Amino acid sequence: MAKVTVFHEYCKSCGLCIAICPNKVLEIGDKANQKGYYTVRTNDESKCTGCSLCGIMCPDLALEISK
Amino acid sequence: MAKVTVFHEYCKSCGLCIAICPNKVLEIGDKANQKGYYTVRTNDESKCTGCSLCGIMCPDLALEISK
Amino acid sequence: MIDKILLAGFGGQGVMFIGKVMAYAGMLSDSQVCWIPSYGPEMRGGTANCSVIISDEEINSPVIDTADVGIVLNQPSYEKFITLIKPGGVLVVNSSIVEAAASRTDITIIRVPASEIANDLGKANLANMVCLGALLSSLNLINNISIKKAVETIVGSKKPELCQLNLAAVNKGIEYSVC
Amino acid sequence: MIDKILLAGFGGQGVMFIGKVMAYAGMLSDSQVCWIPSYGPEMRGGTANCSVIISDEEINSPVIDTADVGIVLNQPSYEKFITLIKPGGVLVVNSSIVEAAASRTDITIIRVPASEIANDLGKANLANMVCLGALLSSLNLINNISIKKAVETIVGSKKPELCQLNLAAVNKGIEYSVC
Amino acid sequence: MQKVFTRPKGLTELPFHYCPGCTHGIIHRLIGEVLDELNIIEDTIGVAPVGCAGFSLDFFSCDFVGAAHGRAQAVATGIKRALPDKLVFTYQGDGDISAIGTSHAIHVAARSEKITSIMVNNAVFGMTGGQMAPTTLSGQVTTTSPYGRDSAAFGNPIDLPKIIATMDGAAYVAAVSADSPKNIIAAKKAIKKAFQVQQLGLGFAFVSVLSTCPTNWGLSPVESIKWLQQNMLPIYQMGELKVNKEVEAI
Amino acid sequence: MQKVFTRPKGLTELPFHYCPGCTHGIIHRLIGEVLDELNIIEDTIGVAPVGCAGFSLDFFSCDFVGAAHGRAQAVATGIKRALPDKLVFTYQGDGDISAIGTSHAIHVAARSEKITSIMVNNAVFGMTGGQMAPTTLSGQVTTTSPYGRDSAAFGNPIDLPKIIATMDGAAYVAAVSADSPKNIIAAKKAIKKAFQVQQLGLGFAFVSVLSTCPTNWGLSPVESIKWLQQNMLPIYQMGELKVNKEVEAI
Amino acid sequence: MDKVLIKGNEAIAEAAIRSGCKLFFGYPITPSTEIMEYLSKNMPKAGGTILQGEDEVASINMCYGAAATGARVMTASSSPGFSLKQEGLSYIAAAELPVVVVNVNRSGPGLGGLGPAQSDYFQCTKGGGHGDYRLIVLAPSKGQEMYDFTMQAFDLADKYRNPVLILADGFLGQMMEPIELKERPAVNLPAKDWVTNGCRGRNKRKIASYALTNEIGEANCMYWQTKYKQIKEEEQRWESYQADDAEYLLVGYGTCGRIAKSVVINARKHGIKLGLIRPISLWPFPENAFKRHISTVKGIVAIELNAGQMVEDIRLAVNCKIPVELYNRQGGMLPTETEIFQYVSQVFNLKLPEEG
Amino acid sequence: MDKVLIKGNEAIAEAAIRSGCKLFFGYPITPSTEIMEYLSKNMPKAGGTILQGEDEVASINMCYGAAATGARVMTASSSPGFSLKQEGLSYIAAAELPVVVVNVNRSGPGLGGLGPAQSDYFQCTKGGGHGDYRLIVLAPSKGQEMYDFTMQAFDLADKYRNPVLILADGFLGQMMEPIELKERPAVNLPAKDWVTNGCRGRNKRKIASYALTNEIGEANCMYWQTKYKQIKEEEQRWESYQADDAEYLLVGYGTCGRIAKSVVINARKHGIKLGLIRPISLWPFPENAFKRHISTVKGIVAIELNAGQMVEDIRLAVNCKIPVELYNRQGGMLPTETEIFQYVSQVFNLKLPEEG
Ligand SMILES: Cc1ncc(C[n+]2csc(CCOP(=O)(O)OP(=O)(O)O)c2C)c(N)n1
Ligand SMILES: Cc1ncc(C[n+]2csc(CCOP(=O)(O)OP(=O)(O)O)c2C)c(N)n1
Ligand code: SF4
Ligand code: SF4
Ligand code: SF4
Ligand code: SF4
Repeated sequence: MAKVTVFHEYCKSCGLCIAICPNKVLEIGDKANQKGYYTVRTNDESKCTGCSLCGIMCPDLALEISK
Repeated sequence: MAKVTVFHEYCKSCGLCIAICPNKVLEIGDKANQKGYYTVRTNDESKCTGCSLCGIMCPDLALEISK
Repeated sequence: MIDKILLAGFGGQGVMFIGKVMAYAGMLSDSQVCWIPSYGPEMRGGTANCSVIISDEEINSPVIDTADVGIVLNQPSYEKFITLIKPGGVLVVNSSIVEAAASRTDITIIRVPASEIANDLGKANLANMVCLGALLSSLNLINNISIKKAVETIVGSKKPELCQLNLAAVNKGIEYSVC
Repeated sequence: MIDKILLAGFGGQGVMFIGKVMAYAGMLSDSQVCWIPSYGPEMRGGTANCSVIISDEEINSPVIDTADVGIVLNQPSYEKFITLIKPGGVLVVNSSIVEAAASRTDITIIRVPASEIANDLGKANLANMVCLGALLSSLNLINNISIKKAVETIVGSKKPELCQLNLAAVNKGIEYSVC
Repeated sequence: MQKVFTRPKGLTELPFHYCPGCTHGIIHRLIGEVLDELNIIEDTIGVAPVGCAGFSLDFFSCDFVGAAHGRAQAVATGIKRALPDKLVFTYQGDGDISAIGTSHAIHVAARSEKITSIMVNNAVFGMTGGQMAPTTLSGQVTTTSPYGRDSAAFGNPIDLPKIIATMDGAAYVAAVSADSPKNIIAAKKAIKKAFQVQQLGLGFAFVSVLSTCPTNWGLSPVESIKWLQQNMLPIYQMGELKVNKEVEAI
Repeated sequence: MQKVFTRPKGLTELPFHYCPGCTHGIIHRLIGEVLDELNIIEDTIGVAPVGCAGFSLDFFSCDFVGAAHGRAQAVATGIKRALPDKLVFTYQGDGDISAIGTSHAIHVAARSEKITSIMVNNAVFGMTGGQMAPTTLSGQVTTTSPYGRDSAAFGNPIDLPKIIATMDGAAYVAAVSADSPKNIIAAKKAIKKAFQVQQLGLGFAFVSVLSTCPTNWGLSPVESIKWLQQNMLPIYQMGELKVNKEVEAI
Repeated sequence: MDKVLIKGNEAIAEAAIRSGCKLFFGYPITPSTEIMEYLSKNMPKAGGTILQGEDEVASINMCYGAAATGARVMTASSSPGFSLKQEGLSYIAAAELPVVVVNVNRSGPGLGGLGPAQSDYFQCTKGGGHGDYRLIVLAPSKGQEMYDFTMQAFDLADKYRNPVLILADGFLGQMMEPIELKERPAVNLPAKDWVTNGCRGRNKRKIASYALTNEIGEANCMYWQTKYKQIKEEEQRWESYQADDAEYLLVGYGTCGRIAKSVVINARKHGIKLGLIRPISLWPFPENAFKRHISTVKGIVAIELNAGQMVEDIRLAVNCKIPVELYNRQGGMLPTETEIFQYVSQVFNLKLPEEG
Repeated sequence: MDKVLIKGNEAIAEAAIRSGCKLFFGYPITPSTEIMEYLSKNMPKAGGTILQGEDEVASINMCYGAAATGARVMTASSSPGFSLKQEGLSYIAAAELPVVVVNVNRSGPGLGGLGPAQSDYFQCTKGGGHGDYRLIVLAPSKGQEMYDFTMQAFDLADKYRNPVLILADGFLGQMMEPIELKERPAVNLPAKDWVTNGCRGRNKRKIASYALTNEIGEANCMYWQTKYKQIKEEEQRWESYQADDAEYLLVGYGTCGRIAKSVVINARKHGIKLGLIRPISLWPFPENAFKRHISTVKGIVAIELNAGQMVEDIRLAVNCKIPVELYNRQGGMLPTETEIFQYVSQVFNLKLPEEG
């Protein structure tokens, strides 16, 4: 069982994590951060395997993965 | 029968022609030109075959060869 | 007579574009105009803003310390620019994404749900034109006729249908203007 | 008291060197000195010349328009520099390779077969030192003692025998000097 | 539960100022991780270019110097010659190093300066708004090649790593890409090796990383990744282009 | 009896100002002959460097422009872009083109400028009195490498033709030498081809010629030739390093 | 004739094309890049050639080469890039080649910022490169002048065989104003009988900038100085506004000039006898503009976007006979009318006008 | 202490070594090359590093890097090469890095000639690069000063965190004079607590020269100006000779300064009250040297090896209250005492002294 944490103020809503996640764990949320970006959120955390692909692709270190 | 002509004012007495001539036709003379260089002269013209090697090596176009 | 206009929002919201439309409208009605973008490294994915001056006399100083009117399309811009509107001035706010706390009472704040309206028109990125419409009646030197000419010269030539859409958005906006 | 000295010849004839020797000689006898080379693109296989000033007062202007004395080691230099010697001055000429037409009567021209003498000494390139010797008695602030010191400091340390040769050449030259 | 992926110490807490989806950020992270893993944060001086990475001075935890446009490698040379025992690296855009910086790139390799250079190749001048770079692909539209880069007039893109690899002084040259997890992991390996080469004083180490510029390419971040894969990867020679003997030993 | 060897029309009557035995003069003659034989004297604009050849403007019979040190190829680019139908060549020392001029050398090749460049490599900065050049051999003594060039500190000599040959835009690259009749005849062939490549608009053409500098090498002219043969010929890759398809057709 | 609404940078580019400029060599740098971007689109259509050099040094030397053939050529940059062109400019001036150069001044030194500045005044007017040479320097203050002065620049360059510089700032470059696209004025210029374009049917020519001897060197310098003297006499340019009866003068060029004009208008409303002299040619500096005011004017305020550079030339122009004060902003900031007005009233203690 | 007979360029090099200069980055150019050649021989022995860059641009930026570590570093060049360093110098000044730079002025513009000249005065004193920055500029007039001023230059650079320029000419560089190899003076300098040498045991540091906003940009500029103001107050340097009772003044620096001294001595012999002010710091220009003479002196002649550059600063320094004439030579030529003397007598029509 794994967990992905989103640091919302770092996220720029680029979607690279969403595109790479093999398990469709992530999606664009409906809340904008200070900078006005609608940041990602997890839809169903239970699906996360902790493979960290999203973190590897995230250009802004907005994701932290734990296992 | 061939002939090598020396343009004395062009010669700088560098000796490259003397070194290359297969027939030892050329030598440093005892007259200095305007610039003060002791220019080359032919010792025994009859030995010149007109091979033009001296002309090819001369950096200052001081030699003209006829055949 | 002179109109000093401030325009601000996100890159991509078409802030520079409405600025250009207004400047053109002014020019086509033989006013003096000048359009001043802000530029710089902040550009990198940041907010975009520009100012437009329309005047019936030669425009000498193009430096705007305070503006007569303005349009803000997003929250950061709202907070940054509300202070720069002259007392008695007008500020059009895209209320779809800006929560405009009534922080000033000495200026008229026009709240327009521009994004919704634009979506209804079928083109989300027309919010800027809607706001432009809402501001029109507060301007001295341009009106919906000159704006029509401007839009036609800038967009029209290339794509007439897009031109219609833009003008439709403007007209929607006009419904919100202070009369 | 001041000695303004012009030295000229071919690159390779050791013109700069005798200039340095004289400057050193002056310095070692606590005079003010300065050594000025000519430099430039003409360098490319052209003539070399320099000037030396030796003075018992501070040397302010180092610019030599006319010199008190000079040494010329080749024909072009002779023609170029004979005009630059003050009336009453002295010019040493390497008569082995310079045909010095007596073009001036208001200066003393010392003709020294320097190349021959140098060859006799077994080192062709000592002609410069021979000429230096010939000039010595015409100088106010240096003499063969200070020259000896100078040669020893410059050459000596490294090769004593070469030093002896140089001084021998100087002494040969002295025989030609005007007394 | 423990963290399996998190921010490396090599980076400060400051959020990047890059555009959304710009892979400059990924490359920053890789360098940050390497500084961290080799435990050289306190012994390293970085040199920033002029370009979008011009403000990277604040993003890394080590000392940093901002160079003039194209001069990062000359500045790095000065630092390294003054502090031979420290580690010095440059972080430069393709424009910075392969346009105005060309002669420094060549001579740093020729002299085998003991520094590490990272080139971020996004095929455009990003900072200035997307003009043509020497690395711009044939036919690619930029603001200074509005009709597509015309190779007849402007030549074909320069493959700098390929050129540098031909030079004696280059101990290690690698061309990698930041487009996919697989390639990003390979990129990290190359960058790490490039720092180790310097630690061992083996010579000049150079890593070029293909990167995106969504803003100036006019594509979404996800489309940009695809564009890089479809258009840049085939053109640029990839992999370790030069690994001299001592380096193989690593 | 008729002349079998004489001064080509491509040269003016002015005697060269070079030092005795300097092979700059031989290379001048070869170019003069080529201008003559291709009958292009009136259609050619030459660009002189800063260096001992800085005054070569007066030696050739064609129009000539004097560039700043290292900029000859940029100047030539400007001329060629303005007059695409004329022939433009640069004559540059190794210092001029491979030190301060490096980035122009690389980018002229990258853009495949339709010009011809001749590099005269004498392994030193001649004009300024014999300082180290990027081409100076390892261990070679110069006024700025008084203890011999230390490769550890200054790197190995740059072989510019080798680098240029790796680039697409270079249509023809040859490395020749002015040390012997045989090599001089080969040099002439290469130079001639380099001009023909331009006549046919096939791309950038580059010829490097090994040359002597008796004055700064501190050797007699004859010794200098030997030194070049013994020390430079073995180090620098010689021959036609790049002959692209269209060029082979010539 | 109808107008187009374009950026000042674009106005320069369009004017170049219409002036018959056939080649442009440049390297992008904010805030001048639009010039190159505009030309990349439109120069080819006009049968011209545009080439992005590997850097500014390459670009300026490409201009040197193109100008040597007699073609009209231009380059453009901003402060740091302009610094890199200094050696090339010195060579171009020495070889007497007509090249038009644009410097869209941003704030320095170093990387600095992108905001408008006038901090390159000395560099542009006194020679940022080595040796005694001069660029003719024109300073536009609005979009239309960016266009007009560019056209004049090409003619001046050809007339005097001298590089001509358009010195603008980021603000003028980025701002859009309506521009009337005038046709190129008819002027007759000396024949270019010096160009190196192949010696078919004539003697060979050379273009160079060296002096083999100091004597030749001095002769060259003296020749250049006579040329510069002539330019000084013939090409001083400025705008005077309300200066005739002025007791106080504002002096500012470019953006400062137009802001200052607003101040003058406002001051006059308050009955203050303020006037404006706006230098247009920064070199030659318009000394003649000041002559007639020396006896009548009580004080001058120079308005500059730098630490105070032109102020020296003003003092020399008025022979130090009038106090010359400085009001300046730096680092990309612009002064407002109000600021300037307040400074003027305070420094010459005029009674502050009542509001409105 | 005994002396050595070396060239002025070698004196600079030796002084650098003895000042603890640990790095030199340069590129050969006549007439400054002996500096690099001397250091190539002797720097390594002294435990220093010398590196020949690929060009002047590389060299000056290598200096930027080395200075950022806190090491003492120098570069040297001559006019065309100095022009190429302008961008780098602007960055160095903006980053406030202590670097010592030597410009052995040769005649320009363009390739020009190798003769002595002062034609880079404006470039060196008013900023040849972009932006408002200043170099501290010292002008030696003899071999010993080449040595002494170089030592002072390193201390000034460290004291003010500012680049310092030694401005000489080809004549001073090539001439040999006896030099006393003094030891480095003991001065206490501010700690270099700003250097980027690895952040072991402290917070990370950065050295840069950009301003993210115009407001920051202006703040930076104002800070630099206060520093320059302080330098202006504290570092004006000059030599006065026979100036106190002088009716006429010669003003010249470097080679001109020493020639002018001869003229003064000669003039005094003829009873003419001529004096000399020899500026040593060209920036800051020694305005203070002139203050006390303004009321007493009738006329000034500036002696320059250019078309007349410093003459502007003299006029400003005397507030245009004294006529300032110019006697100049150009292109590598030097004036003789006689020339100058004649010019002075003629321009101020003093009765010409009888021969002898
Ligand atoms: C001397 C100089 N010339 C030009 C510029 C303008 N400039 C800044 S960054 C840049 C190129 C940026 O492109 P790149 O190096 O590829 O980096 P990127 O922004 O794409 O990451 C240019 C041309 C400058 N700052 N200085
Ligand atoms: C900008 C600049 N830097 C340096 C110089 C000095 N300089 C003149 S020629 C030259 C190098 C000459 O060497 P090379 O190019 O090999 O030609 P060579 O004289 O050996 O034929 C140098 C460094 C200069 N004139 N301009
Ligand atoms: S760790 Fe893997 S599974 Fe979890 S969210 Fe990221 S990509 Fe998806
Ligand atoms: S990759 Fe990072 S920045 Fe992009 S959307 Fe995902 S979390 Fe946000
Ligand atoms: S402009 Fe391009 S390179 Fe620069 S930050 Fe934005 S996306 Fe990245
Ligand atoms: S210095 Fe060397 S290269 Fe120059 S002319 Fe003399 S021998 Fe030839």
